[in-house]
Amino acid sequence: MQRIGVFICWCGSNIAATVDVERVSEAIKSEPGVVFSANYQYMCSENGQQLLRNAIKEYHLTGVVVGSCSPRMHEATFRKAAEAEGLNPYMVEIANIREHCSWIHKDREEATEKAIILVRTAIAKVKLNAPLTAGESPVTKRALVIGGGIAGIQAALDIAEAGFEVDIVEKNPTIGGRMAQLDKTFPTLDCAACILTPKMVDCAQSDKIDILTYSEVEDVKGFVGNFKVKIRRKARFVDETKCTGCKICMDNCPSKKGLNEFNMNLNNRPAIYIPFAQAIPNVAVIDPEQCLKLKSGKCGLCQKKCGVGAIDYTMTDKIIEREYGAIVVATGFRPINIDKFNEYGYSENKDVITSLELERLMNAAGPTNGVLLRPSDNTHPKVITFIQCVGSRDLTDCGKPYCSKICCMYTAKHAMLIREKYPDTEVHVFYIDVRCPGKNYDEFYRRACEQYGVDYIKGMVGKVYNQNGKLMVQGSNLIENEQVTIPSDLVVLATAIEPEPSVRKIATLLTASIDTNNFLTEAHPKLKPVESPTAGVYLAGVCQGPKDIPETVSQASACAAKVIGLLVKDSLKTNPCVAQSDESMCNGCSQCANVCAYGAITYIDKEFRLGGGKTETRRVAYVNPAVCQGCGACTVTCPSGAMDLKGFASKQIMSEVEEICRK
Amino acid sequence: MQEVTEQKKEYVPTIVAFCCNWCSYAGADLAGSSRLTYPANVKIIRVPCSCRVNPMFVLKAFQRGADGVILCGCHPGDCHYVTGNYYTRRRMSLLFSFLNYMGIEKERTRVEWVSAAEGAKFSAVMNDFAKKINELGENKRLQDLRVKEERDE
Amino acid sequence: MKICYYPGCTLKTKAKELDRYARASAAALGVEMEEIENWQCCGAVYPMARDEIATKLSAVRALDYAKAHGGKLLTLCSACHNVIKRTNDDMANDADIRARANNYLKLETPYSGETKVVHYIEMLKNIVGFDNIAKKVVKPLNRKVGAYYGCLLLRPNKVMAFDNPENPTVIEEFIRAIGGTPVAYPFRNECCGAYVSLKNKDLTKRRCNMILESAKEKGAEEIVTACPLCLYNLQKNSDNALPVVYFTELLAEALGVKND
Amino acid sequence: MTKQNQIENITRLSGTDPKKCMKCGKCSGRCPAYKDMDIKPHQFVMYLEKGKIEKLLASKAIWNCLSCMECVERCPRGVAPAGVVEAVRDTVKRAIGGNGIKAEDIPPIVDEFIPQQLLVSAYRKYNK
Repeated sequence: MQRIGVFICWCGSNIAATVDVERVSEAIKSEPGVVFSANYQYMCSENGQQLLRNAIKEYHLTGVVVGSCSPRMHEATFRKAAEAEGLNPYMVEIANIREHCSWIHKDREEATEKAIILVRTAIAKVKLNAPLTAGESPVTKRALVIGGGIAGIQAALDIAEAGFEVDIVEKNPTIGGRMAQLDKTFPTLDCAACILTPKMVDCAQSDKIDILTYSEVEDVKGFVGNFKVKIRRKARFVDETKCTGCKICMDNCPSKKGLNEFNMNLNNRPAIYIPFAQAIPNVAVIDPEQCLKLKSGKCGLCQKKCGVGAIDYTMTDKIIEREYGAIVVATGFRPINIDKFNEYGYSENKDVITSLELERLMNAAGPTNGVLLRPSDNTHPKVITFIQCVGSRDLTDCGKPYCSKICCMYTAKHAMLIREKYPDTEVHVFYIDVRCPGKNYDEFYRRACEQYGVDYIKGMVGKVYNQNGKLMVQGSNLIENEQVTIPSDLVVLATAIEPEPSVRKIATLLTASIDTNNFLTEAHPKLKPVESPTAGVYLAGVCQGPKDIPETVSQASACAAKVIGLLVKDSLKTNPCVAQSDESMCNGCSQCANVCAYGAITYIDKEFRLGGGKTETRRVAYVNPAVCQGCGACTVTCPSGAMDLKGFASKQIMSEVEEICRK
Repeated sequence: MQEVTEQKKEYVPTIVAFCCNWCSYAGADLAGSSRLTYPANVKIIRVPCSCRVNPMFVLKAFQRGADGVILCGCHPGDCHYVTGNYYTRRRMSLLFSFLNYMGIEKERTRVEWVSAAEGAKFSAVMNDFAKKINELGENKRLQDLRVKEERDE
Repeated sequence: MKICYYPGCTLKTKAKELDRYARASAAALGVEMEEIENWQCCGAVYPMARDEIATKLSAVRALDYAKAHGGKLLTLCSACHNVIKRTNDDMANDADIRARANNYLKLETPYSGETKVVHYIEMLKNIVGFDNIAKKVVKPLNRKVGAYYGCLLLRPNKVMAFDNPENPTVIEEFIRAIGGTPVAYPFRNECCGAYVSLKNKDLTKRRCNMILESAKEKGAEEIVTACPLCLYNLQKNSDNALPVVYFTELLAEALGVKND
Repeated sequence: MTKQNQIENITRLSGTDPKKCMKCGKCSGRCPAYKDMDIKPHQFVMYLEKGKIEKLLASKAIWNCLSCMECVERCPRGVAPAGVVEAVRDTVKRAIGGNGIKAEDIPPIVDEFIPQQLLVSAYRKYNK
């Protein structure tokens, strides 16, 4: 027999002014199952809670209804109080008679009647409540960071700083990512390498961080706190533990015609190489597509020259398996392919380059040692024209519909650096809008115009063509309402950025959702910007949306804070309001698994006794309570009615409906 | 005096509103704290996600004599559970057209997207919906007469 | 092999050579161009306004004829190709235009874009094959030729799908196949001034001079085109920086059938 | 026809949605007839969006547009400025006395080489 206690809160005058609390208490007394009904000025106060606890003890209550403010406010308070008195916290229900009643109705009679119905509805529900216990799952105190760019580096450093072990998995031979390719950074113009490489070294020196370069995530199993991850360590053909980074192999390699990816293919590198001087780890790698020994068996020079015997041509890919409590995705971006934007003549003219190529041409460690020379003839360009929004905000099938966010600022940076270093250079910028929101950002752009004399032209370029050795840039000057043609020596395209395509596979492995532009989706656009909808997976950097370095670093640190908050726990309390399948009714149809956004539902073969010693094995749904988030999508999809949601069971909601309709 | 009593007895429709915990229930709370009124015959049931609403619940409401049923969820793309509200949209548009076929007018059922920040919208939606239901009057199409008799007794 | 052929008005009068060399070359390449019956003028320009139906009907008639006679319709003049191909796209993909055009025509079976419209150059590339043409060349060109595409073959690319509209290469491939050296120049896909030459000769002249000078600067000795109007403008509304001929003339020359 | 009807009619004929324009000016950056366009391609879209069609109906540009489709090909937002120009030209020439070329003006400019294609296309473009 149910023994329900009902407590009506006055909330000072917030409720009591419009709702006749006395009448509500009185009306409820006669409800079947109610053994105690009272009202009190402030139920959430110490005394109010004591009243509740005393009643539980005295009347041996099996269920409690509090008519008060929104459950979003004090449900947890009253559940805790009940628990302290030995009542299962999930036997407490709230009737929201403040936000949903007293505050919005003026007529006392009407409001009182509604309050009575709302309390009766809560009673109807609580009668069907079952005690629930939050499960516990252990936490593996180690984090995985996928991607070794600035986002991954920052997240790893912060997690390591808190004392947790963290692995960085990077698919390239070195960490550093895109930031390592940049020359200077906006809006302060400090050199990218100067601020990045110390962080890279910190990663290498940390005893908590394990850097797995030239490696890719192959498989992910498990759930928050308990991920099991397979990592492919690609064959490097150089023993990381032996190589000293002396570069003798590079000097001796006869196959020197490989395209230097780090320099955006603007120059060549040998088949055995270290991507750049400050690479971490400072260990060579052999490009198997280019190496003569690996391709034809002839050569082997590097092995002969290596003083420490680090070269091993027989090396193969290895799969390692590790366990993690949390995962940070920081896979970064790449510039889009602009071959289809033929109006800018990128593929026909060597002197039409992308902004990232310009970064390398301006970089002291780049192919021209930092001297700005145009690729076609290695001369100083005297007139440089920048074109913004190449592929951004473009709905055609060549471009991207979104704003890439960083281009306005880096174009201003490039324009300024060029004018600073080569004051005799004329710099033009075609733009649609200059978008520089951010601290000191618009000021930075204005400096380009006002102090550095960069010519900003509002309008888009229609065509770039070669005439008498000049690149003719023909476009609109919308302010002047003129079509202008600027004979230029170098044209720089502010190319749109897109998520690194490998993110697709990672999203699938993690059941992290991805949007139509391949950006990973955050759990909530405002309130959960670094969480993936998959518990235990966090997002940092451009994989989640276009952003610049300061934003990326902030997001990476935010991820780290979330990871630390998770790893610091010995076990995780799981939300007990999760789906559960009645195995005797489940027909194993897989519909529930199809709608589950979290991959919480798997199928197991279960043996059922049929009587007479016979058994039958059937495939039935199993909901992993640690992964289920409790949305209930599966409960409605289930054709046999086997799936139900604890705490929001079909019977409970039906009884609420009935109670509301009872007149 | 007589007249006033008559008016009081005028039919007051019953409206059931299912609100998802993350957006619309919070939107309703905001409507409350902003003191934005809507009729008292709207009663809210809290569900974790609009996709928790089984068509059975809607049918049950009409069987028990509800005159209008409204579902509120997060805006498409903003669902706390990623895709829940898409299921709601699909399921309910199917259910509502079935109900319409059975004579439960389309205006008696509705799905609305109300975010946690849209208290004003919540109130406006409920006012509008209640007005429409008032105009339509009592729904008798799916009502279980046995239930009605029990009640009248 | 036989293929339905739509010549168009100009090829029967001022652009007879375009047609003649095309037929002679096709015969040498083993293709029989079968002129369709009772064709009417395509209208020379594709009417863009959404309510233009009657002006598209002659194209639909030709397309419907070809549908029943092999399913392909060969075009030669760029303008005819543009009008017929775009009208065909409307008939295939625009339910409103399709319904209204069919209401006018009262065909036994309504036409809905089944015919494949093939330009002569597309035929050379995809049906005959440039490598097969190269094998049949008896008199290689041995000169530098600039291809002039103009607008009509290339745009709108979504419908025409002829070649990359910014950096087309198919006529260059053709020139290479017949032993010439193609010269790519930036204005090969820009408008010659088209019909505006009747109203604003000055505009056309500026356009044509720009095109020819650009080709000359890049080293072309000669320009080829597939369009009688482009040829007329480039020849008669310019300062004649370079000679302009139809591409079929060069083909016939290379195949040794120019005087057939 | 009221002005509002005319705006709606031009929008319908053009087959394009002027609100999609993000005002980048790429169309006008490429237009080969730019110097002869008193109203520029991007302005055609803008004036239609704002309902200022008087300027369009009185423009010389409608007779100088080459229908070369460069602007349509390059628009990053799927707007067709040439479609608007054609819709305005059609609106003008369908009105009484709106023809862009008179029959009696033709013979003097015809030379022996002029292809039919030119006469037909000019007539189609300029006259009812």
